[in-house]
Amino acid sequence: MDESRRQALRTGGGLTLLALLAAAGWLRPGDAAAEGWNTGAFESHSLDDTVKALGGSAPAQSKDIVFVATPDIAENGAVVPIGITSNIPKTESIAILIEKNPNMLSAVFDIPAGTDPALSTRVKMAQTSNVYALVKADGKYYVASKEIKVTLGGCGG
Amino acid sequence: MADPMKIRATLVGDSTEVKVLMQHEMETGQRKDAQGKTIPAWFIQTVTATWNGKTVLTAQWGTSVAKNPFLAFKFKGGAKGDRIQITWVDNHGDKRSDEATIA
Amino acid sequence: MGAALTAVAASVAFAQGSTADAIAKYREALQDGNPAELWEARGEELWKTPRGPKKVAFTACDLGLGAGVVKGAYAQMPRYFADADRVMDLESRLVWCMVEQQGYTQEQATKVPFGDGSAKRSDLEALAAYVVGQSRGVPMRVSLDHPKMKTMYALGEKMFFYRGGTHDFACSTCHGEDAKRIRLQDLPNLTTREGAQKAYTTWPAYRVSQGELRTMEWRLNDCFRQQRFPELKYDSDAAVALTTFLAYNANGAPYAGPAIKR
Amino acid sequence: MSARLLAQWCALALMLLGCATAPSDDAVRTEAEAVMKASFKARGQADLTRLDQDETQRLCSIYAGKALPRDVAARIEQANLATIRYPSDGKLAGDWRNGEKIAQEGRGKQYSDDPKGPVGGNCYACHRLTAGELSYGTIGPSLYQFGKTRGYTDETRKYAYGKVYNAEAFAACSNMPRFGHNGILTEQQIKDVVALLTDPQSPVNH
Repeated sequence: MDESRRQALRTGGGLTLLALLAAAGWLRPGDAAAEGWNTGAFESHSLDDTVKALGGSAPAQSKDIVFVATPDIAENGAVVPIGITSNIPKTESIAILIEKNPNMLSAVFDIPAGTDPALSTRVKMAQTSNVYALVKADGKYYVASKEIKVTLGGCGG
Repeated sequence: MADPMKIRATLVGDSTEVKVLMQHEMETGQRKDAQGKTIPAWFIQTVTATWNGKTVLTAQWGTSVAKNPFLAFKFKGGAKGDRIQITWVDNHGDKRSDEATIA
Repeated sequence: MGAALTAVAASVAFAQGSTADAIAKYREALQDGNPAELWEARGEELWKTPRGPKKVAFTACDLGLGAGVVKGAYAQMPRYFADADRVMDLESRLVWCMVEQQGYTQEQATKVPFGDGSAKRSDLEALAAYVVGQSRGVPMRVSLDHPKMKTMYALGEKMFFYRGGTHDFACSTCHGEDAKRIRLQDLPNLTTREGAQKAYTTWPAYRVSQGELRTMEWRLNDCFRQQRFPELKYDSDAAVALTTFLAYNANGAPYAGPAIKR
Repeated sequence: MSARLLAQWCALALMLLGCATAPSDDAVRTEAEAVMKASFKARGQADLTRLDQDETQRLCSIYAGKALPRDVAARIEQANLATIRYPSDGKLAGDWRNGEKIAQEGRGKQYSDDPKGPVGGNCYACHRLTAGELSYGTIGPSLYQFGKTRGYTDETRKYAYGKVYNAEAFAACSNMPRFGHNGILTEQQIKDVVALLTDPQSPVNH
């Protein structure tokens, strides 16, 4: 993240909300968010609120966002592999949101020029849910989704 | 203090593929211990990757990134022997940086 | 009626097939980055560092191929060790080296056999991860030439079929037939060479459900918990006997751990 | 471990052939039991008596992996059939909704479980039951549409109750736990599982 953008985050919604949360006793002392961490976005409970907290507005559905090596069923919700590739020109960031998790936003990746708009990581899913891949490209937001089923595994005890 | 990361950086054509494993609890803050007390959230919040000092990826993570996180990405450029550095910062303010060279 | 039944059967088969395919894809996607590597790295550090009251490193520890020789050692364990006059699996041997060479008490050496998936970490798990990783690709070659190995194998086989507890379970209840599964997890038939090879060569493993590297002793311990048996003691003869039974049945297959599993 | 055993074998074997003779199957079994007793420790609700076998467990261990002789099978089935206690109120089926919960619940009787409960049947670990639950095992047969195919009759319910209560009465050395006989499930819980299998409204029969 370049300095100007980090500056924008710091002076934008992020820190204000962080201060509010701290004041309201939601955050314990010592839990100050790392620099450049968008508290507001990570506390959101809907796709629209998350996009808003990230500084955008209603995302458009896109077929140019592809889930790669992302299974339809997870044998265990503690580790769910997610791979996202954006074929939208000028992709600036890719975020992963999980609809039925207590907080929807799982991760946001900022993609500088020269870095492929493609990455993979692993998330936790509390239950079967839609997973959203939210892409910011040329200042606009786009979204694609996929349902991943979480199964109960093992001997049950 | 967390263990060192495992960083693999491999030249594939004209790009460098980076794969990282980090040792971290990624505690959600939703779980309770045996006594019924909530286990406080403890998780990596930001990740920065640089190639010879130039930022090639930054990330913000929430509590739902899986424990002992894995991350893979690719960027254009890179030569054998170039330095890749990964840094994470968690919500306790702990920070860890590790390096690898492109193979 | 007949057609309807056939249709039901077909859709059931389809549902099973597609679930199995999807699970296979999940497992495949996990292979790319295995956090077991973090344990291997920590274990290597522990192996090379002088430890205990006597400040001795594991480089003095003989896993059967000579002091400090790690490469390929796990593929020939369990084995009989003359210095201890006992058949030992890897974890028993690590404990023996900690006690006899590094000067720990038995109690200190076995205080944390398994991590709790959180702050309580087990050095033994990390050491095991490192040692087994050094046998990756090496064919399993456990020898029963020593009479005590023969005895251990025979005892392990009996224990494998031993029913007990509130649920009448034996190891063989779940691991005695081909192509069965519990919930969605495939159950290897450990009485066949193929099944034993597939299972044994992929333990220890990083368990994503626990965020921990788990060893063979842990695997046995937790199977018995779910069998509703009392707790299997760490470094016990029953653990070594069962491991001997399984390891010998896996002979010939290249060792492939530490793996990553649900 | 078996320094003692080895010494015994050798003492015996030396008199005859030297120490290479294999001990008898019974001797190995006896030693295996002794080694197990020394290798386990009581924890939580699971004490060492869990290692003590009843006659059914003993016979099924001996014949595991081998063909079970017909007379032994008959003996096991007869003895277990005599243990089944059908509900005194004559009602064999309870609430299928509770039955589904019991079928999903995997806890109970493990040393790691709270002795105060919950205790389940964990039926899905081994059986397919409903179309909705994809995560089911295949150690036992599919029970999907159990009532629908067998008929919603008292006979079906009685068989289901008996089978859950003590499976060894119907198939010697079955892999299925004896839920009633060994006090895993209560009478009411077994009734609820019977309802899950045999109630026309149950998702098992959809």
